Amino acid sequence: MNTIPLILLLLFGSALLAYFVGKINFVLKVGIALAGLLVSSYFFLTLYGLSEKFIFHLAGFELTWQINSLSWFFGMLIFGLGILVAIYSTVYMRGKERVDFYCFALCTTIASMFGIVVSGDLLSFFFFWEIMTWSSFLLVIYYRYEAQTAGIKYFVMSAIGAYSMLIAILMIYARLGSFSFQALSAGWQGFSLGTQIAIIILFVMAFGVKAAMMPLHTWAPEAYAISPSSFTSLFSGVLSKMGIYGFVLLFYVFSAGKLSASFVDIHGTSLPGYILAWFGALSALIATLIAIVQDDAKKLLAYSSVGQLGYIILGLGLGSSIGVSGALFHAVNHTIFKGMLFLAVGAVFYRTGTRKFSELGGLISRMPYTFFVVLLGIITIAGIPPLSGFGSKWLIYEAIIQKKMVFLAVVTFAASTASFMYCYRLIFGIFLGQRDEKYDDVKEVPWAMRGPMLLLSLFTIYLGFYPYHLLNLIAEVEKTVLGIHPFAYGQSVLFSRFGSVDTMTVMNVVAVVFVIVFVLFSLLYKRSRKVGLKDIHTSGEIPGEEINLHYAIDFYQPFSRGVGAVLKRSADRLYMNFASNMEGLFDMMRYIYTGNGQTYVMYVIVFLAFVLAFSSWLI
Amino acid sequence: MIYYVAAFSLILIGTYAVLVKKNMVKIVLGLSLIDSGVNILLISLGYIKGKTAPIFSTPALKAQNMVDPIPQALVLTAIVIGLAVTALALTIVIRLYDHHKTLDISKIRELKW
Amino acid sequence: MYLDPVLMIAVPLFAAFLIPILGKINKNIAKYVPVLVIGFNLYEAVMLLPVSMIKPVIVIIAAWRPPLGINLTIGPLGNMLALIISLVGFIVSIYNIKFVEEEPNEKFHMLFMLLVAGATGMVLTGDIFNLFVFLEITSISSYALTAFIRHRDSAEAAFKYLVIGSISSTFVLLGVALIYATTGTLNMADIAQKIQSVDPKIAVTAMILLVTGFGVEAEMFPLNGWAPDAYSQAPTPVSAAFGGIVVKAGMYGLARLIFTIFNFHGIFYFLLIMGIITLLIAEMSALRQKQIKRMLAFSSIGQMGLVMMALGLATQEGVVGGLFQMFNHAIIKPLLFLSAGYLVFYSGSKNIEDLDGMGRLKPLTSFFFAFGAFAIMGLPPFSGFWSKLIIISETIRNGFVVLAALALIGSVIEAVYYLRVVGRLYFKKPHEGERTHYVHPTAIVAMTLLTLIVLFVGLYPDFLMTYLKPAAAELLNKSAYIKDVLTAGL
Amino acid sequence: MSPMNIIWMIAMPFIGAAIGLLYIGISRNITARVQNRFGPPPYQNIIDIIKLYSKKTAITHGVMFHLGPVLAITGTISTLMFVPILTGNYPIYLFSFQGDLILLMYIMVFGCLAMALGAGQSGNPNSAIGVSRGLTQMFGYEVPFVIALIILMVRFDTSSVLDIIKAQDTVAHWNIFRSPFSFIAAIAAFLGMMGNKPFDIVFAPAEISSGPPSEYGGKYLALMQTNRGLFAFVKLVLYTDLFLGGAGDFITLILKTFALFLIPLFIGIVNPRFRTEQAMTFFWKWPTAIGVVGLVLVLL
Repeated sequence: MNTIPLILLLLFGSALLAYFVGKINFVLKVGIALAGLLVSSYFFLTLYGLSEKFIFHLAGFELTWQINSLSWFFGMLIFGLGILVAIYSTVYMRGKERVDFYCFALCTTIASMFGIVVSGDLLSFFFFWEIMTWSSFLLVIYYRYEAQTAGIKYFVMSAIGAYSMLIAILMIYARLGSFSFQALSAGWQGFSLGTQIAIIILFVMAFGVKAAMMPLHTWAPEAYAISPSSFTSLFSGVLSKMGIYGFVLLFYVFSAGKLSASFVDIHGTSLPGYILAWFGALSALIATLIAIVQDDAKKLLAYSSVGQLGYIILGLGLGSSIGVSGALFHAVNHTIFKGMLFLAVGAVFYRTGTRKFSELGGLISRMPYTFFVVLLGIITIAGIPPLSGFGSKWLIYEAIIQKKMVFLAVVTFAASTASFMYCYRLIFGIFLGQRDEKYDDVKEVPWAMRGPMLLLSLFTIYLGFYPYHLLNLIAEVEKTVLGIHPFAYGQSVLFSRFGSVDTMTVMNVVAVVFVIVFVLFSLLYKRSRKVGLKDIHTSGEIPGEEINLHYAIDFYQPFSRGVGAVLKRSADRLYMNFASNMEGLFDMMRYIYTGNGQTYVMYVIVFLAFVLAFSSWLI
Repeated sequence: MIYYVAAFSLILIGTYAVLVKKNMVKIVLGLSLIDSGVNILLISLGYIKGKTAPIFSTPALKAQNMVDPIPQALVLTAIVIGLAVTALALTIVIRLYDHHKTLDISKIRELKW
Repeated sequence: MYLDPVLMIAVPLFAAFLIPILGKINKNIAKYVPVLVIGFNLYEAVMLLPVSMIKPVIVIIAAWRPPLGINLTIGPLGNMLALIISLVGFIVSIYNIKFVEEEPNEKFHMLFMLLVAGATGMVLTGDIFNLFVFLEITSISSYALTAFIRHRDSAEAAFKYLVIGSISSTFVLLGVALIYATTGTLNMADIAQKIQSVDPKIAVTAMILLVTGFGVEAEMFPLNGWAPDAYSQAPTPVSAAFGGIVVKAGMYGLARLIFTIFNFHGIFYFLLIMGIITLLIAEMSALRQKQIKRMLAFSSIGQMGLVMMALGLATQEGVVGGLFQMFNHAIIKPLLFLSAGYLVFYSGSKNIEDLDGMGRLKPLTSFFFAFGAFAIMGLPPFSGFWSKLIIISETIRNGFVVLAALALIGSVIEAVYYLRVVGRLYFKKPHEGERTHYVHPTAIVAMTLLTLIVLFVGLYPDFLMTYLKPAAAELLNKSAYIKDVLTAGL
Repeated sequence: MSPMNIIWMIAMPFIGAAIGLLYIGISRNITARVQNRFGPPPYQNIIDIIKLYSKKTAITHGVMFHLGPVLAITGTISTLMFVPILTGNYPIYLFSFQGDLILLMYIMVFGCLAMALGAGQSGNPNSAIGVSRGLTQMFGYEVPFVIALIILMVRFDTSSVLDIIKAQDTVAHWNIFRSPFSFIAAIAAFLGMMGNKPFDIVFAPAEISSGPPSEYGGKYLALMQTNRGLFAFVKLVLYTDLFLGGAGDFITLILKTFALFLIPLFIGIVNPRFRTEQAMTFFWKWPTAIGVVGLVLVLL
């Protein structure tokens, strides 16, 4: 049997099984879900380097499922984080109600994402895309009482995106008579300019919603904040990548890199790519600014996710090998660090029951592992060497500057600097500062939750000094699927035409210096005396133990005053107003049905008379 | 010709009643009128002046001398149907009157929008 | 092996009038008669399917060959619809066993069987006057069923339905009269042959009269004033039957008229436009409905708008899509109505806001409702996905991108109001108060059957498509239809 | 790697810290003279630090409190390793072949962030406020700084610092003259980076009792002060490399860096302190505008 349908069958099967058998007890449902995932990921690993195809017919359409290096690349992210999330869930979800439902939706989501990446034609792509939408919607609404608006907003925006994609797909089908990617890339140049523009816009709508690209991001903060943390990490880490995958397909597979044939070039990038890059950069900047002033850790991470996805979109838009590699590298990084951070925030929530910075603080000594994970996570997210975040950001910046897109570069750098602010906010708000008395007994989370997080942090360290294998994979993708000539890289050295950076050296320098300084500093001088967090210098006043001086409310107040103009505007409010106005307008329609039987008869007669009057048009 | 005129005027009167009269009994009456109009129309379609009923009452009678029998069969059916509808309508009107104590259709609009 | 197809009409009719007598003997028998009888119909329809797919089965009654006698023409299309009708009828009658407790329940079963008999007759007959007669049987039993619950609102709804319905059937009769006057025949195939030579003005007038008449049953805007009231006030199984049976039969009449009998191309554009208008207005009206069944009624109208749009495309694929959508709607809408019926039953209120938290109290019924909602929104892998896909695909292929976009906007609105209800079911806190009702197993069987069909067709649409393709071909190829009917019995 | 290079690697942090601290000492003198008083001797800071190192008590608030200064100086030394210090005949390149300007921009932040983390664990709200201000201000000055660097990178079509130095072979080719807009923007950012008077909101002794380090004492404070001196030195060297054509020998290096050092000093002496948001938005006004002019010019 072909491996791809086998994997899909396994995943969907374990979803259903977990749901129905899982009614019996907890271990069974989580066990089934986990086992299904593990087995299917084993099969997935055997697919490495292969390019299989599975063609069949359904409802009169030819469907193709295929695996190539690109699908493998994204599949790797899905399974990697999927399994870790499943392990994490075994503890995180214990004791919660409707775990069977959760397992079902989780497995379905993972299965549908895998379905998306192995789709070799637009129809199955859309098919799985929709399954992904509703199954993730089910997880967004998992916490029933609070989640309704967020869930519906997510679903409606996804539906609008998906339907615009559907129109694009069917426009293509009407012209080519085939859904397959191959036919599309062969036939792309035959489309008129107007068609190309329409198709690109419609697809960008769909992918932009999933990738939470500004201004289509408004569902993301609420949906991320409300869904169970274990899923949120998958949501942000992998599900949003499906939008990125879509962008990759659109710009490099569908159009076969021939966009510049019909559009003008700006700085060596075709116009759609250039516009996309700007969208990405502005998403990065604005989302980052909004992230800074959040009080809810998950909302902060959600906006940060929007921002980081902006970088990826930016890299993809640039279109040069180094940009695309940077984007794909950053996609991997984003999966890792968003996975880590959401899991860590989930761990904090698991123990304390809150995600608000204003209520947390000083947990470092209570949850040291989680703190460590968050620490590595924020270093990665901020792109500070020597962790892996730097490598991908470096590539993206090099790509921008190589193309001399200076303003884009300024915006991107500014966004990156601003991200330091929310990074610090995240770690300070939760782990540093003074601790509230009620959290004195908080314990570290169990190993099943610690394990996935720590594993992810190992990855970011590893990729930080030795990205060679990943770059190989990316180069393979670029060569075989995207038709881009990969840029030069060494074992641990990244080259651009501009300059180079040796990640191994950076890591070594930092590590060696740190070890030397640490050893000298700790050994040469006397042991320090440890005092409590509340034993502080307060200008003569001695606050009691019970007074908490944690500075967490309105942490960046001067900042929010400074950029108030940006924060004041909200795309979300705009959409919601639009939606409620439209709803009011639609509501008028039902007054047609007056309730008077005679009126209805009148309609019938008038209709008849009207059609009779214009009957000559029907002939 | 007179049949056609009669038929159409019945239909129009019926339609007028259905559309304008507020009293539900009158509306039902209007429906019956429309029905009758259509029935007359059907009959007259098959009627050929000077021909006889389509019954082979005498052996000499030829098919050419008869009116078209089919419309009559149709009308028979239609009459039955019309009767059923009228009967049902009246029962519903009675029930409505029981509940609402009025026959004014414009006052019975609890289901709307 | 199938029996004489006439039995598909005769048996329910006969059984319908037998029920009151049986009811005198034993109250309980009456409940099970419909299941058996409609089960027989289902068996017949299934057995006929392979035969009619190859060549239409023409049943000649009393040895009068077409065009003279009355005949049944069971082509792929008629057979498919008969199958849909008997399937829905069967499942709803299973549900009826326990749900209809209100006296006099044997009359309910009688009327229900009349409804099924009438609708089956409509889709099987080859005679236009018979079409009218069966339409009337269907409508009259529908009026009566609407008024079945002794409540002021049911009577009101029934009266409105009755007035509109009988006016429209008068139009149908007028149209039939016009056709007979000009062509001198009532056999549909014969009419189709002879209508060519008729003055197009008269023909078009006849067509408009007939389209208006059938449009009322098919819920075309603005002829659908009865629908929201009747759906919302009728007993739940009847609402389901409206969605699954009556409307389907009406739509069949419409399709038969414009595809087979008449030969005007303008009507297809007209239908296309009416379809999209119907769809949009219905979806907009549904958005803020307060009563769940009324909302479902509007949704039903919207779905029929989509079907009309698909039929209006008048291409092979488009018609397949339309028929597919009819099938889906016939399966999913009863599922929604039946589960909503139980939800209403538990909460004791028809209002959506009183359904808060039912997902927690009644997980199974709520699950069925949510499942139906997801299916009718056209999400994969449920069956609604394929029909919507095919319809939209054909719309775009024929260059009506704007129409496709509008239809999809309708779908988005649909998603909003369905999710709101599902949201209430699952997110809100349940109201205080004790509820001691339980779902009866028969209802669960009925709903599970529907669910399984939805899932099966969604995962393997080809199964249905193989039967829908000849059905669509039958509509589009009128000369074959004429030939088949007129040469039957030779 | 030559032994000479290794020696420089070990020695350079100490030399750098000494020079930096000396500059800060001199700056105290100059400020004092302007205010018509006599300051402490220039080497006072070094003496202070030695005293602090030898203090017996050291109070810590936890792991991060302990690691903060260590990581901060790690970051600073790492930065130093990637900055070419001397070019000329006896060059001190350290690791600057293996990293470029973008690496420098990011690795410079490492130390700041580490210090912020350490300050965060002190539990003192003043520290947190200081950090909050510092990061806000950083977001402000990074904009002109980035613009300046982009101008240079695009202009010379390289992101390697060595290549940029190489391009400034004669005095006339110094970027201060060739790219004045870039220089102005960069200098504005430099004001913020050095944290001198109008921009000393982070430490603001009178408001938040010197902010982030307010809980630090003893060896921790000593390490932090060392870090401060070294970091000042690193930044000065980097600016020298970028705008003043680098330095061939130590004398030139000291002259150039000291000249650069004086700019924020003199501006600071005569100015009061900004509010935080003023400090942030200040950088987005004139410095950015001038930088944008430079960007447009470099594109043309």
